[in-house]
Amino acid sequence: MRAFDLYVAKDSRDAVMLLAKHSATSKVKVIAGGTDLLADLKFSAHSPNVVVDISRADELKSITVTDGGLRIGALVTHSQIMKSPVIQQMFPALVDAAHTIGAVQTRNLGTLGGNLVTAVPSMDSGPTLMALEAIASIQGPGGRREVPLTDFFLGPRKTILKADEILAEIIIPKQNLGKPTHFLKFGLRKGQALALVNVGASFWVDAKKNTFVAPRIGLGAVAPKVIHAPQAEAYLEGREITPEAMAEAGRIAATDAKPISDFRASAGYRKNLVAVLTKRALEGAYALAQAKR
Amino acid sequence: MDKKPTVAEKTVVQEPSILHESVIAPLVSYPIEVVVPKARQQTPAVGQRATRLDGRLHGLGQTGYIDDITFPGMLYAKIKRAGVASARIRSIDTSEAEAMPGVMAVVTGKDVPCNSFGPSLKDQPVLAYERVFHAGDGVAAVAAVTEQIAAEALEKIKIDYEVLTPVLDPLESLKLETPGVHAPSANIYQSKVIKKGDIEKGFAASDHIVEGTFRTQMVEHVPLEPHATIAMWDANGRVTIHSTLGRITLGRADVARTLAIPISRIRIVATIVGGNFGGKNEITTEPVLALLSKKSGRPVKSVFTRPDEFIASTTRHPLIMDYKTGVTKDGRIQARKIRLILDGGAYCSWSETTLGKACILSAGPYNIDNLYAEAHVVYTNKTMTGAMRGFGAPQVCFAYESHMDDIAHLLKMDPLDIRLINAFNEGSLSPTGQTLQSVVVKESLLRAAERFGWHSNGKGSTNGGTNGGAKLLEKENVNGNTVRV
Amino acid sequence: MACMWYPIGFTVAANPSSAVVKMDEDGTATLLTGTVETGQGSLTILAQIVAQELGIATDDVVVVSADTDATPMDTGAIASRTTYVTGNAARMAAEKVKLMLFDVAAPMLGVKPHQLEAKDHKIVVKGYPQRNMHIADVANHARVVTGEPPIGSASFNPATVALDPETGQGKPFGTYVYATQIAEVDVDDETGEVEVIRMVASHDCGTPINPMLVEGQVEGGISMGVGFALQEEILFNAQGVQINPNLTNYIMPTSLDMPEIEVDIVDNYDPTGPFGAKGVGEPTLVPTAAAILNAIYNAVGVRITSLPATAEKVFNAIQAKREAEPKQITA
Amino acid sequence: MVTVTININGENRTATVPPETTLLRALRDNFNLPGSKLGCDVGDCGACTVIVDGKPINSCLMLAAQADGRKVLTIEGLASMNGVHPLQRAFEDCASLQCGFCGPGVIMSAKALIDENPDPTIPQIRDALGGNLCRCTGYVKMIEAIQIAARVMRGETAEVNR
Repeated sequence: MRAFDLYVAKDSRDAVMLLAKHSATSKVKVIAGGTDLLADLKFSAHSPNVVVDISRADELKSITVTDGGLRIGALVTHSQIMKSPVIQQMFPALVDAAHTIGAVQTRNLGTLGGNLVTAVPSMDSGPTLMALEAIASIQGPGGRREVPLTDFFLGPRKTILKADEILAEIIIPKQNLGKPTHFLKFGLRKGQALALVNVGASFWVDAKKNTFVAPRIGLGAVAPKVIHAPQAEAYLEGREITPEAMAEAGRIAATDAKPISDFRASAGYRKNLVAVLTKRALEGAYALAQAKR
Repeated sequence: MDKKPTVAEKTVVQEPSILHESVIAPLVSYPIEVVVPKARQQTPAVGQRATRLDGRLHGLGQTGYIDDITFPGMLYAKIKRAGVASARIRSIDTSEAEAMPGVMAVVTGKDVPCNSFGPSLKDQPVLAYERVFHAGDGVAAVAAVTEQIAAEALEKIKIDYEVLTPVLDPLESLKLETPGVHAPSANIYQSKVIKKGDIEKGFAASDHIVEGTFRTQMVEHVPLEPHATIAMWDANGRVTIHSTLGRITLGRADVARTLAIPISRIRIVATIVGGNFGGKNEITTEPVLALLSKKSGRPVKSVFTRPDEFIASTTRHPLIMDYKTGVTKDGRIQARKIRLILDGGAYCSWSETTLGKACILSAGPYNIDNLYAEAHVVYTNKTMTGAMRGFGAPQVCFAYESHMDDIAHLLKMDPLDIRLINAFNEGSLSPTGQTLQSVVVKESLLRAAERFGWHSNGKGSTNGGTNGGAKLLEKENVNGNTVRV
Repeated sequence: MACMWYPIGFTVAANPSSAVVKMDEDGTATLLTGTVETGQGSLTILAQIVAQELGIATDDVVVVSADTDATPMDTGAIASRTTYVTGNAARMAAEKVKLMLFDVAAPMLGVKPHQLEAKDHKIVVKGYPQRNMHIADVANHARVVTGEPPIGSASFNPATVALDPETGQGKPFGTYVYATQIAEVDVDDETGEVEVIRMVASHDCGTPINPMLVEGQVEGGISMGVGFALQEEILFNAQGVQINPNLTNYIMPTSLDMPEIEVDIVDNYDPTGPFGAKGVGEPTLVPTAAAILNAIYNAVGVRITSLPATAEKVFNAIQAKREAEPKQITA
Repeated sequence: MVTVTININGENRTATVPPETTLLRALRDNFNLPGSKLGCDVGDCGACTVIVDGKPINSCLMLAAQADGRKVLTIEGLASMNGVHPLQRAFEDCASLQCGFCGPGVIMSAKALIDENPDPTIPQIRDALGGNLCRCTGYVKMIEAIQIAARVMRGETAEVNR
């Protein structure tokens, strides 16, 4: 690894100040869990001159339910998500998504914020949060701003974060608390797998009519960034919940997906996985909805 | 800086309790309990489930691997890899790297007294010079006071390549018009043939002819411990090399050849090796490190990075395997014809052994009176292939056993039965005409079938697969939730 | 299901091993060997072989290995040869020590040397177990009284006959081992994902010198075989440069990818091996991929002819089969 | 350069290192604790696993500076002068390690698992070892040893020996 200067931020305000100070003159990177950053820097000839360590900003490490919804601090680790009673109860899909990230060691280090900020299209926390219409709360020198996750990602490894901003919190809005959601991932093996495709599906059930209400589908690894499946969502809205409808939504989601072919899988195979995983994720969310009734 | 206490002052100001903790407490616990497990103390010794000699040290983290050894003044070496699969080297300029503070020695191919080695063909350079044959070829090496400086120095080495079109497909390589990898000789660098009986007569006597082509991929050994070496010269002109080599006696001869010094001037010490699987069976960086140590006058260590491990060590041979078998309707094999093409990568390495074993074993553990097997290994500009657990056997077993099930399927026979009908017996003649002893193929088939419950589905035919269909694959997680992967 | 055969040692080429065994005056022994412990447990096996020959326990044997200044020639940890070739050399070297002990003990026990045997830490008159001396007493006597410290060296090279270059006929190897593995798999026919649920492995290694280490070899070989069958592949770009040279993108089995494994050791004895032993290192991986691929065929009726059988390959084959058989009712 | 004080195996230790130094490098090079291994340096193999504040992590993916003020347990701190840890004993008795290079990391992962869950199921053990690659053993005898050690630590059996 190349040499760099390290500054330790005491809290998120300090972090933003350090970023503002150094980003004008240096190439700056933020380190939290380090699982992505350090792995990237080890064999890279390009290196930041300055690294700002935000891992000690303890105010970004809590999971709380407020009037605004469920707030997850950006420094909450994947292990913390898995063990959070609130999340286990409200969103087992988030627990499942966290569980598929890396392995125990990386889940203990890696943070939700880090997973999102890295903006790799195959990120495992993205699809479920997308399906839950999560909002990114961003800390800048002037304070906080909130941006829907849909607008947070710009492309592979690109987000709207400015040089002097950090992701502070993820907010799942109040209206979606407890919304039945299911996450599925397909990788090349079971342990420590990168997603070929991952899917988060979420909807409310109109109990009288047994129809889909506010269906949302998040897809990972099938576009330059985590995306929604708008056509599949539109197809399901208000439709009666049947296995055929879920299968058809899967097929439509496959047309929403714009995957590439690479050495891990072909685009065509990824589209098939989108269809199968979307169908199964909808089934999983429906099973959860029924179990909750 | 004026506040920095001297060692004496430091000792005076420290609290006795801190002194006790930080100075007297051991860094590492060496348990005084030395219970010897029973199986180690019993006679007769053979057949005991004796614990390993190194088992306790492994568990305590006390096994010393090469990277755990340091010597005073030791330098760290890094090797620059070509990064192009086929090229002519027009020039190598190491001056900028040599000028870097902390860089103590730089070597290239021209510094190697005898720049070739290999277990059978001596076609592999210690460091590529004039010609690059695969992207993992080492082109220059640096020894520096830290690994970081060595890595940065590599980037300062300027190499001018005339990039050539690589030969990557073994079937292309087979064709004569393809430019030779190691010109001017042909790309087929070794062949083997086994002939027994008369295959044409055998095919004529068969009720069915079954054909199939099978292919396997290039695989890496992945020892958890990367290749590591430390070399150091002494004033008697002897070099001691600590190495992850799995075969030190022959490795020493190879090092002697490349350095052009007598074998008696070389000592090779291997510690416990952190995984071999065939990948650590020939020298790699040992001569380079010896040269860097000689040039710098210091001990020099190098440890492969994980990418080095993939691109610069040997791999498993990919094979293309054509099978043709004549069989009677009651399942007796009358004749078999086999052609194996081995992708040998850039250098021969252990291809001769792999070719030989693959060819000899390719017919399977079956009595086949009429057999023709041929095998050829060709050069390509890919990572060199070499020894790997099974020397071609896993590849040909995949082919002959897939082929065997295809034959059973065609004949509507139980795969177990067709194997039992054709399998070797005690005293069977192998494809090379060797009388086989202590043969237990049928016993192993029957015991495995019984243990597995091969006939338990009542159909008496196929088992070994259940169709999960559209069900969700589930794994239980720590919280008792279900994760669908 | 897949069965296999596999040879022990090099193909025709001489691949000798030498060994030195010495016994100290307390009846414990040291083995010097040029082979290298690369994880298989070969040094433990060699200690057990020396102990067996000398009638002492494994823990009584110290093994010094892998230093070209101190240890005798060995072809090394390659070709599944250590138990058979180095094991034979070690046994023969220990036998020389034993014969020296017999020479010393014979007059003391009033018998001829060939009437003695070494067992349970004693030199015993064959057929008369009560007539014995402790091996330490004999070893001590040899050193301090007769002045013949017990030490022995020996070399072994498997007997082979060169292959005829035209026909390939000859005797390339000293001996062979045999094995069968059977896989149970679960194939997801919508994604092509293959899960190996169970492997039964029945292996011949001649006499198992240490059954626990044999099991370890088989279990490890199967893990490498699972990777070979389903996951692992070094990939190149069009310029011939590897594109996945790291453990993130080169997919090998984790603990979560491994099936349950049942190991069965077939009773066997090879008269040319040390105490009937042959070897087991490499063969454990040989039939695994074939067994898994045949199980996939049994499960979903598709024959994958190129490794690795990735989920995508299996899925495409299932699709192609369905298209070829349009009347089949799909799941 | 940064000066870090880390509580390693119960002892406060201080070193001054370049900021880019990982915890793994610091343990091996500055604190002379080579038990944690470097197998890939990017968090894929788990050979560098140590326990930081009770949680297993890849020490190659944590800067030494990030460990400042924290409690680190390495394989060297697992045994005491009175004896080896039940996990170490069980791993020895079952021949759970072959080349041994992954061993320190595997045992630290297992230790963290049993601390949190004294009676783990086989799937839970597999999950806990999911970040520790092993090429030799197929993980089978590790899983067996972890079950035995857990039983010993629960006081259900005194003998690790089978």
